[in-house]
Amino acid sequence: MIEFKMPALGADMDEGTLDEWLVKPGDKVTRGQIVAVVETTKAAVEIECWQEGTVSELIVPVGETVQVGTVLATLAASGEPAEEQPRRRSRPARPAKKPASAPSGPRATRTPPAVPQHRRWVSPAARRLAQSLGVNVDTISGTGPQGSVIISDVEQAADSKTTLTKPRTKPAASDRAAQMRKSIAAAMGRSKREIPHYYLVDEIILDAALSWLIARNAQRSIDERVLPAALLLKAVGVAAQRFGEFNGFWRDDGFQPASGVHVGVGISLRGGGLVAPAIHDVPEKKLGELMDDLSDLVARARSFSLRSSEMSDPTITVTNLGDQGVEAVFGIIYPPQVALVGFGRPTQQVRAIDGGIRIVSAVQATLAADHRASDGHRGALFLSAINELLQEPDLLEK
Amino acid sequence: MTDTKLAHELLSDMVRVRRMEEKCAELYSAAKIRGFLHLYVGEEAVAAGSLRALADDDAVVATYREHAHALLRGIPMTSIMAEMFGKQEGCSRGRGGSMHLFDASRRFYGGNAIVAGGLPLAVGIALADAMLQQKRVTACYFGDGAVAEGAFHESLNMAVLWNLPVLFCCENNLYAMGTALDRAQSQTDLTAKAASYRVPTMAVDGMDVEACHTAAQQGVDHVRDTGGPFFIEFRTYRFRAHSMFDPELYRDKAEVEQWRERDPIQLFTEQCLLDRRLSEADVRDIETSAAAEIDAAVAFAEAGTWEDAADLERDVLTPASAR
Amino acid sequence: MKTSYRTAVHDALRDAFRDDPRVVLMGEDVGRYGGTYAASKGLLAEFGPERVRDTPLSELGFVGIGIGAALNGLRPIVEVMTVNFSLLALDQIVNTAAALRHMSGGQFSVPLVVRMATGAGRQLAAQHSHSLEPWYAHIPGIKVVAPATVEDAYGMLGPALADPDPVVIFEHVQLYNTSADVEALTPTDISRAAVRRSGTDVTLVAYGGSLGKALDAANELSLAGIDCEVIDLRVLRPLDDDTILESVRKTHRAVVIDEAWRTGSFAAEIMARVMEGAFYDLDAPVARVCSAEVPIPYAKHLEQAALPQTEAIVTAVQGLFGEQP
Amino acid sequence: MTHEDTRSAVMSVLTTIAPEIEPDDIADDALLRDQVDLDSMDWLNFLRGIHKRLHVDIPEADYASLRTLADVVGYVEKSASTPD
Repeated sequence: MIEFKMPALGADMDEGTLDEWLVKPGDKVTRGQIVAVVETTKAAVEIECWQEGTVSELIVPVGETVQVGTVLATLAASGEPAEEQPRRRSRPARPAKKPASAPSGPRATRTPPAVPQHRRWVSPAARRLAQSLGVNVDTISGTGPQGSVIISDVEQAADSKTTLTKPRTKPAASDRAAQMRKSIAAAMGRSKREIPHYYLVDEIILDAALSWLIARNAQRSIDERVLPAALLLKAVGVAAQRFGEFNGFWRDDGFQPASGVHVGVGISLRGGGLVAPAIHDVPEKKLGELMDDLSDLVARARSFSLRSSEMSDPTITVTNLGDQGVEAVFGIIYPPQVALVGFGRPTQQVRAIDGGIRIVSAVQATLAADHRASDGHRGALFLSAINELLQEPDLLEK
Repeated sequence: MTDTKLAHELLSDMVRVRRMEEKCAELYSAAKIRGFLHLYVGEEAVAAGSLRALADDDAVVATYREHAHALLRGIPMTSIMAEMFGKQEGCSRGRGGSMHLFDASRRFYGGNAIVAGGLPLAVGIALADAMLQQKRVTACYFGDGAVAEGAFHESLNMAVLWNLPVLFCCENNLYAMGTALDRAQSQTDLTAKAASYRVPTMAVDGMDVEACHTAAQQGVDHVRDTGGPFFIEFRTYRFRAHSMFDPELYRDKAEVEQWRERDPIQLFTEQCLLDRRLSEADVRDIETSAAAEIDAAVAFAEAGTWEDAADLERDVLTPASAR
Repeated sequence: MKTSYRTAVHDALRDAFRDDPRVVLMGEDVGRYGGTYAASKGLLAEFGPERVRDTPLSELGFVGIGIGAALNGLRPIVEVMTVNFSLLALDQIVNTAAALRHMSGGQFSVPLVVRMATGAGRQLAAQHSHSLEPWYAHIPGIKVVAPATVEDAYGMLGPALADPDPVVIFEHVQLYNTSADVEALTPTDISRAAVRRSGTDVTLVAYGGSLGKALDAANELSLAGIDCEVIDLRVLRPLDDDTILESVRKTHRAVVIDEAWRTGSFAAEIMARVMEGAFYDLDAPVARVCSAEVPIPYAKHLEQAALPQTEAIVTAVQGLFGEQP
Repeated sequence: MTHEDTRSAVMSVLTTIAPEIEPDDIADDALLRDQVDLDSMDWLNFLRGIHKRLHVDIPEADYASLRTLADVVGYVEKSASTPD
């Protein structure tokens, strides 16, 4: 039996509220399939399941807030028999997000024991009241006729909820901002308490990169144009692949290198707050692909619809505050990661180059790194590698 | 009234009815008139002769074969035709149709499509007249079929019991829809049935308009004089089917033809021409003016308007404003 | 002063006669006999045989005569002995009285009042005991009222007579002997339902002979901590939805009590309207207590078993509550 | 398409990118970046939106000339009047 747990989508996530189940008992789940939506303080996040099997039981009902690590559902691995129970047929199956691979005829007569024979009995008035009070009727016990949930049950639940738990409805915008503030505070506080940061700065001359980009973009329609941000991202990703001690996690008093390079991108949200979801496998992606991913990610982050893997997977983070006009940014590492690369605003500088004086476009690249996992020397080499990559931008194209 | 003038009016009444009914049959085939349509062709002498005997403030209760009665009580042919078209200019605002022509101002209490349904109503109207000391007559028309209904017996009984001013006009056309009188009644002499309630009765040739008129006049006089009821059986015949959708399986064509030889219009026309009460020109004039009246009625009905369906639920109960 | 329902009906008739010379009473044994339920006792002597008319046993005939008389200036009150007998007059009520105004395009109205006894409880068996008033409530063009109290037994007749349209009044046989302390009998209305007892937990909807049972059940339930609101429908047509829905929106529960049979019943109509108008306010399914689906039997214990009883109402109400009231 | 139509289409794209702004608060001749919080990604998405909605492809070289709302609207109108 496989246990599907509430994932930790970031160091600042202690709990999540199950917003929606996208599978039901009896559904086959493939690796990477999105099976649920979880409301976090940052966003409603689509949760993928990384194991294959057949859903046996949905343990946590919609609306319930549970700690990270709580078993949300159980799955029977392929070959493992699910417990026998006549499958109820009266309710039409919820349409699957993806076309079901199962045959369209009568489904296997297998279902987990915990599923009730009928939809939860909730009186119409109780259901309406619950909705307005933000109470999840599935989690409260009914005292009405035949165990139905009635108005007084909802009122009682609402009373205890206001003293014990947070509202379970989707937080309103201001609510969300406050929640996010709190979680950023927790994560960054922990980072500064636990992580011995060191900082390095290097100036990267962008003339080659920018002129290459201008030439590249000039031949393309607006939908194919690439921003310098994507180029910087790619350079960091490729460099991080070479300097593994900056790509991974500090856990249990030791460094765990990550297998892929998933670069977290700091995205500031309109109305305040910040998320840093991952773009997966950056070194393997073509520049155009990366740009598309970046564009998509920003849009989804700002509309609060990220996927769990994007939230939990970053192995290193890039923050780009250049647009805001600052020259350099000294970031705080997002635990349990061990490094953060920052870029400021490209500026025109007078520099002596090859014995002559030239006006160049330059950007301040910074590295904040965890001294437990790496030393300044390696950090300097890492930053230099980024610099060098940006001098030969055509190598970053593919 | 001179003989000539009366003859002219009697013939004119019958012709107007006959031509209107024929036009209705045509318009029914053209789908301008729908629902059930019961025509009076052949029976014109009864309505023409009897209604003439009534005073203006007397009341009439009729059946679903009541176009003639409505017309001859003075409801304009235009509003009768508009009613059959279902237009709101109709005498029942298009809510009634062919079987439910009404006119409160003429004390015309309608076409009642429940066989014998009008009899208790007529007795009640007469009761009110009697109690309110109105010396008015209520003429109640019904067919031979109604005689089989309990309402007939209950009504006659109470009208006599309470001595109420009702003129019962039985239009015996020998068929209750398709059931011949002798297949429905143990006693086919309907005056005998009525007489058992001790109501004075009379039977008259319903194909003879003058006889119908005379009989009705006698009946009305009796009712008005005594304040009690009177019963007349008009022995008549309908030439056309019961309603438009009736293949007439129940009677011989020969029987119909035999009765047609006693067509009341033809009989009366011949009689009047013979005794010179009317000239050929008079007869032509009557036809011409009936045709013109019908043309105008059809045009009026065609030009009529449909009531807004949003007003569907009006006239179910009396609106507060009308109380 | 204690006044009986019977007296209230009688006084209402007497006062109507005194107030309006157009009023006549017609029916079987309304005169010399004094009315089957003695409601018209003494009226013949006071107002004479013209206005208090004993009729032959001709329900169809005299109801139709009542309609004709109403059309032509009188204000007739027609008494039909029981609702079972009124089936003989159903044609005149449905096909003429109710339809005349409409099919004449609004030219005629029928200011007729038909009174009849309804309901069971007196061991009158299957041809004198039924509650067919819902049949009448089905018909557009008439008003249907069911006075359940002494006040209404008196008070509804005046407005019914004043109404330009046909009004059918149903007097439950078990009510004639009931009485109440009433200071003065005055006209009431024939348009609204009445809240006879206010409460917060459940709405009991009843009319006519069932009102008392509903109130008894409410009293009993109050001992168990369930606070019932009791609505007396009073008018079955046109139905006063607002009073019912307003109450259900407050209590979130409803039980309908109707002595008519359950299938195709008036109770079903009330339930449907509650669903339509207050579904999201309901905290439990709407329940009903109706008569068993048998022609009413003669034997007392069987008759009682067939009818809605207070205990059944109590049980139905309790069924709407789970572990806690 | 009238000037007003163009302006409102451009504004509609802008409010999609930056839903927090009040269209009435945007002055035509003030620097757009002073009035709206737009980073380079937002700016690109803004221009992509214009491309999609109004079929005007603005080359990167022209970005610098688009500083105010009036600039953008004017640019769109000019491009629309000259066939591709």
